[in-house]
Amino acid sequence: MSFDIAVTLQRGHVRMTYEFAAGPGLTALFGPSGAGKTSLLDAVAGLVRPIEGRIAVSGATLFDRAQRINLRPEKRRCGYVFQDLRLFPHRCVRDNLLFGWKRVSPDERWLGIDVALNLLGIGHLLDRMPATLSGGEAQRVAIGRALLSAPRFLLMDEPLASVDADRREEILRLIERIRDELSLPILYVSHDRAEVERLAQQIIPVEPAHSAA
Amino acid sequence: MSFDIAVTLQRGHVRMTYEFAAGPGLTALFGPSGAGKTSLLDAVAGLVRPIEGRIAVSGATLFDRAQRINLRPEKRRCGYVFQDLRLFPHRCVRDNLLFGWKRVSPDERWLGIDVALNLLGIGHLLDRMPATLSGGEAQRVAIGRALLSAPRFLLMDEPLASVDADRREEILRLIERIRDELSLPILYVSHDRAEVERLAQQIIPVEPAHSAA
Amino acid sequence: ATRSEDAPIVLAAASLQESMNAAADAWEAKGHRRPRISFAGSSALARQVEAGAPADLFVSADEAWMDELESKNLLRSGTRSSFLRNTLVLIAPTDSKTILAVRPGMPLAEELGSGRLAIADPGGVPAGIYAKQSLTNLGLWDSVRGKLAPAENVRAALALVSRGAAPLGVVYGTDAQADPAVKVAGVFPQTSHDPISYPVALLDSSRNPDAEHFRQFLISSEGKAIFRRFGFGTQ
Amino acid sequence: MSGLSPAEWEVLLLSLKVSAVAIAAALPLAFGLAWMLARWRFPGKVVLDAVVHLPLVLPPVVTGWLLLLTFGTNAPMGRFFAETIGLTFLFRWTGAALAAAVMALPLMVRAMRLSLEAVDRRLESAARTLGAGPWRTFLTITLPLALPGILAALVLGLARSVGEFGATITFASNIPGETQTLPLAIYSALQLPGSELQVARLAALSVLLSVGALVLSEWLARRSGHGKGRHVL
Amino acid sequence: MSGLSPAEWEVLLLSLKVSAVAIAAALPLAFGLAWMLARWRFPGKVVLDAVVHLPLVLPPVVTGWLLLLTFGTNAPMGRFFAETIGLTFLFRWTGAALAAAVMALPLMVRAMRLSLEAVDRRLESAARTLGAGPWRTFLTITLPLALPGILAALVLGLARSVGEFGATITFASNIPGETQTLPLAIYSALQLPGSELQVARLAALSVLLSVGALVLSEWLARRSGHGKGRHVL
Ligand SMILES: Nc1ncnc2c1ncn2[C@@H]1O[C@H](COP(=O)(O)OP(=O)(O)OP(=O)(O)O)[C@@H](O)[C@H]1O
Ligand SMILES: Nc1ncnc2c1ncn2[C@@H]1O[C@H](COP(=O)(O)OP(=O)(O)OP(=O)(O)O)[C@@H](O)[C@H]1O
Ligand SMILES: [Mg+2]
Ligand SMILES: [Mg+2]
Repeated sequence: MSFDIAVTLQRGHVRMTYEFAAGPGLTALFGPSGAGKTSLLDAVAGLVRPIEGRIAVSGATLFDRAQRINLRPEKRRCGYVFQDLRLFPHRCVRDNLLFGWKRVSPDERWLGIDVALNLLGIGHLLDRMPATLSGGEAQRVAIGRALLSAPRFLLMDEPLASVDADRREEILRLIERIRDELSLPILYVSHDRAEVERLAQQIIPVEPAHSAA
Repeated sequence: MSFDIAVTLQRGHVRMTYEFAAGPGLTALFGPSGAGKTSLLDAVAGLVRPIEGRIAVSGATLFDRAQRINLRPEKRRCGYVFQDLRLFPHRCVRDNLLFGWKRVSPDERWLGIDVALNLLGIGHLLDRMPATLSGGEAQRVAIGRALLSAPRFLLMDEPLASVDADRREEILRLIERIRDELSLPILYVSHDRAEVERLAQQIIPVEPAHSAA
Repeated sequence: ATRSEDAPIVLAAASLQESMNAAADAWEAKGHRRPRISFAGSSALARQVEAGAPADLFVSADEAWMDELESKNLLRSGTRSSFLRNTLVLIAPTDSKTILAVRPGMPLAEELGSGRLAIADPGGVPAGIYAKQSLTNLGLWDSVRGKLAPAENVRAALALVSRGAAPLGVVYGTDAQADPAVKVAGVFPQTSHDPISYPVALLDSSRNPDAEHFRQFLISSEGKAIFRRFGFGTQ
Repeated sequence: MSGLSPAEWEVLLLSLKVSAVAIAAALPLAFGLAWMLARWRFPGKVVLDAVVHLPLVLPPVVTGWLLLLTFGTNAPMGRFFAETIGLTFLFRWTGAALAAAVMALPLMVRAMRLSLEAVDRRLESAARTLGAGPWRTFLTITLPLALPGILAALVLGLARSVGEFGATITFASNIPGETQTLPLAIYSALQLPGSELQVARLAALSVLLSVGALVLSEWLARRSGHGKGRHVL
Repeated sequence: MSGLSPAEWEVLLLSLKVSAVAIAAALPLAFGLAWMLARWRFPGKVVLDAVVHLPLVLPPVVTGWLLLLTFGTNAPMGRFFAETIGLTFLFRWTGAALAAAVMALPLMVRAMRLSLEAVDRRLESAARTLGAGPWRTFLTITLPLALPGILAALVLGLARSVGEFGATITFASNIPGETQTLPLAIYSALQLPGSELQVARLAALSVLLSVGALVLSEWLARRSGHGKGRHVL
């Protein structure tokens, strides 16, 4: 199983439960706004601590409350494209892209910098500061940063929301190649039905959360 | 003419020129990422000062360098849904929604609060702080805030980027009603071809910017 | 009671705090308004007078600042007089065994050992200037100049000795008398330094009739007797 | 520690009055300066910055002396205030307040400047498009977002003014009931041998006063608590 | 103003040394305290906060006395330092540096705390997912983002330590060449009538020293300039 998840999360007064086991390939999370998709990705990345349950990716347990396992985020090796991007504002685009890249050994890397710059069309932005980027430019840098950190699985939260059609097509093809050639497990959130249907091996519906008593 | 625009903008080393006159209804700006769509909306809202040219909306001149006219943003009465949302982080959702609403006289308002809450599905969020909202929730609050300020024209920068399909349909219908029943001029940015084709009376292509010498 | 706003304002050197308060109490006991007294360093008080502060009487710890004010015509002529005298003593903590006859060649540096001699700052504070003068005249200055602990004022020097931070110190006789934690280990000869005198004068800007009366009380034999209780000499 | 003597009460209340007036007067001035330093660009900005820091750099006694030269009865500024609004400083509690305000100013300016520089200007422009003029935007967006710095300025300024000694005794003198604030009373007590208990009591009062201000500011900060929420990790 | 006399040079260099050592020593401690106050929750946090503010609230002379009682030759802390690392403070320049550091501490803690509290924690979590451990994240994300506060702390701390007088003269005494920093030299000069010129020269030196620090910090701030960019309005 690429993702083996059975957890309960608490956010504010809302409690959310997820339970699914996904096979290889790309797994799409599909559900209305506020259902808890981002919360789940945060939990898989190790940024939110579930109150209950177990998370395993490609057979490795990342979290298991019963066994008191809770891998630190930096040990999970996920490539997380945040819904709110989170580019480092004090570092230029180049430094943002290389932040994760510098922290893995060369033989683990599976994406070349030049290939990434080319496919994402951000080669001309390297010296710019994030605050000066347009919405789509920033989003592509965020994708590049996550991919270049040579992750073992991907968490993508609406990564193409403000990317234009031509570029979107190229990036979709890149994601398909990552999925097929590297067989990296991918957890993918999108509101675009067509996108999801094209990419996903499995679609996991996320039900709206209910207020805990 | 609802939008009568002929301006040149400078951003960093990039210079962008726009020239079009749009009839009534919704005008979509369509172009690749980084072409300058957001920059144009900023200029129409009065947040970026063009280095040259003229901007008029519904016959009223907002900016004219030759005539030294440059209306302050607060006098332009635009309803701007920002690409980066810009909710006020220190105020709850209710205060965000009412920020503009409180500043117009009651007879100018054209959208009831209850209607807005209902259509946008944000009635249950009123007491929450923006930092606790999900991506789509925040986006809907940003739309509500702009609409409730009773603007005379709308600037919408990918307002539906992270809104789910059902809600999107409802909001699209609301925009159509605003466009048709109130005949408010709307300048609309989206990367979704289908959305644009459904909404727009006119599509203005925005060409990628070129570096100024 | 009378409104204290109308009471004269007396500027007095900080080292006079106990004695001047006692004098003011005595004055009040005689049915007068108690003057309001500001205790601070003589230099600060004199500068306040120069800036036009609405004070009535100035009692300085040295003649230099009084001279300065007189040269600027800020004193009421004929009201200046030096009415108090003090002595300079060597002190040690009460439990110390040191007793020294203060004379040329006395083994001051040896007594200090690795400790320091607490004095008021010889760079400007009157008690420190007198101490330097004495030690120089006694030929001891060079042997102790590297072993000094100059303090902000004479009372701070006193405290350094009474808390054991310094084994010896040079202060006024009145200071030594005030602190039971120190004892007088030696007295500097009057001839080794300029006379230590405290001048008083009415300020030219004074409009308060009580001020002149209080000044006369201070220099009267009744007033001087109060100061003698605190160890001052009078003249 | 037993109850306070009347003399101690007098000193405490005077200190409170002096500090409160000093900070109330310094706050708008400090904010104005912080605003200029954070938001404006003008020639001589470094000079202004340096002047604001002066009371911090100079020994307090020198600051007191400079105040004496500036606000003395015969000095131009002193005469100006006396003649226009009948306000004199020398030997008056107003002088102690002026000294405390001047000494607290640099701390207050820095804290507020730090917060003002961190305010996201994009939020201000959003408020403008929603019909708020510059002034309204300032009141509803900038000011509340800079609140942490303003509260820090209040606490620092109050603490500094409660502890102010050197400039006060030099400028306003040490007159009981008029300019003898807590630090000056402590100084007077320190002049007397064997006054440790008295000094300790007065010092404890200073500390209590400032802890009060501290707790108040933490409470205000929490109450307005920007609801950062959604903290991850 | 003509060149400096050898005595003035000595005072200036000593002041520089004392301030530099004081701030270098205080910086990590102040940062640690700022971190605890900004990031941790623990019982007695208000107490720690109050203790940090103490040197600001108490008159400097009292702080000097407390230092004397704590770090004096016979005091436990004083003996501890003397016996373990051979470091003594009383009447030594190290004592002047200790006094300056203690007096500067509250200002430094506040400035750094203000900036630390403003750091967006979501950026730290992003760094974690990219493989940076807590320490690396701190160095590459938190620290640079808190830089404005750290620079402000440096400037405030340096200015405050250059101006420190009361605690220093009480604790370390006024020994030329050993503990006589600029403010102490100024104090000595101020005691004598007609010393205005000498005072002015020394005060000007203090100001120059601090302006230097100020300009340096502004330059550092600009160089690291977070590239806020895209300012609208
Ligand atoms: N600190 C909080 N306090 C209260 N509720 C919270 C908090 N944080 C998140 N929530 C709620 O948790 C729910 C799940 O949020 P999440 O961001 O996971 O949604 P999502 O599925 O990603 O939505 P979207 O598609 O809009 O991004 C939402 O209803 C959100 O309002
Ligand atoms: N401060 C700046 N310095 C340099 N270039 C800038 C700056 N601000 C904006 N730009 C550039 O201006 C161009 C136009 O940006 P704009 O945000 O208007 O694009 P956009 O059409 O909205 O793109 P998107 O669809 O990605 O949001 C982009 O190439 C952007 O990189
Ligand atoms: Mg989400
Ligand atoms: Mg854009």
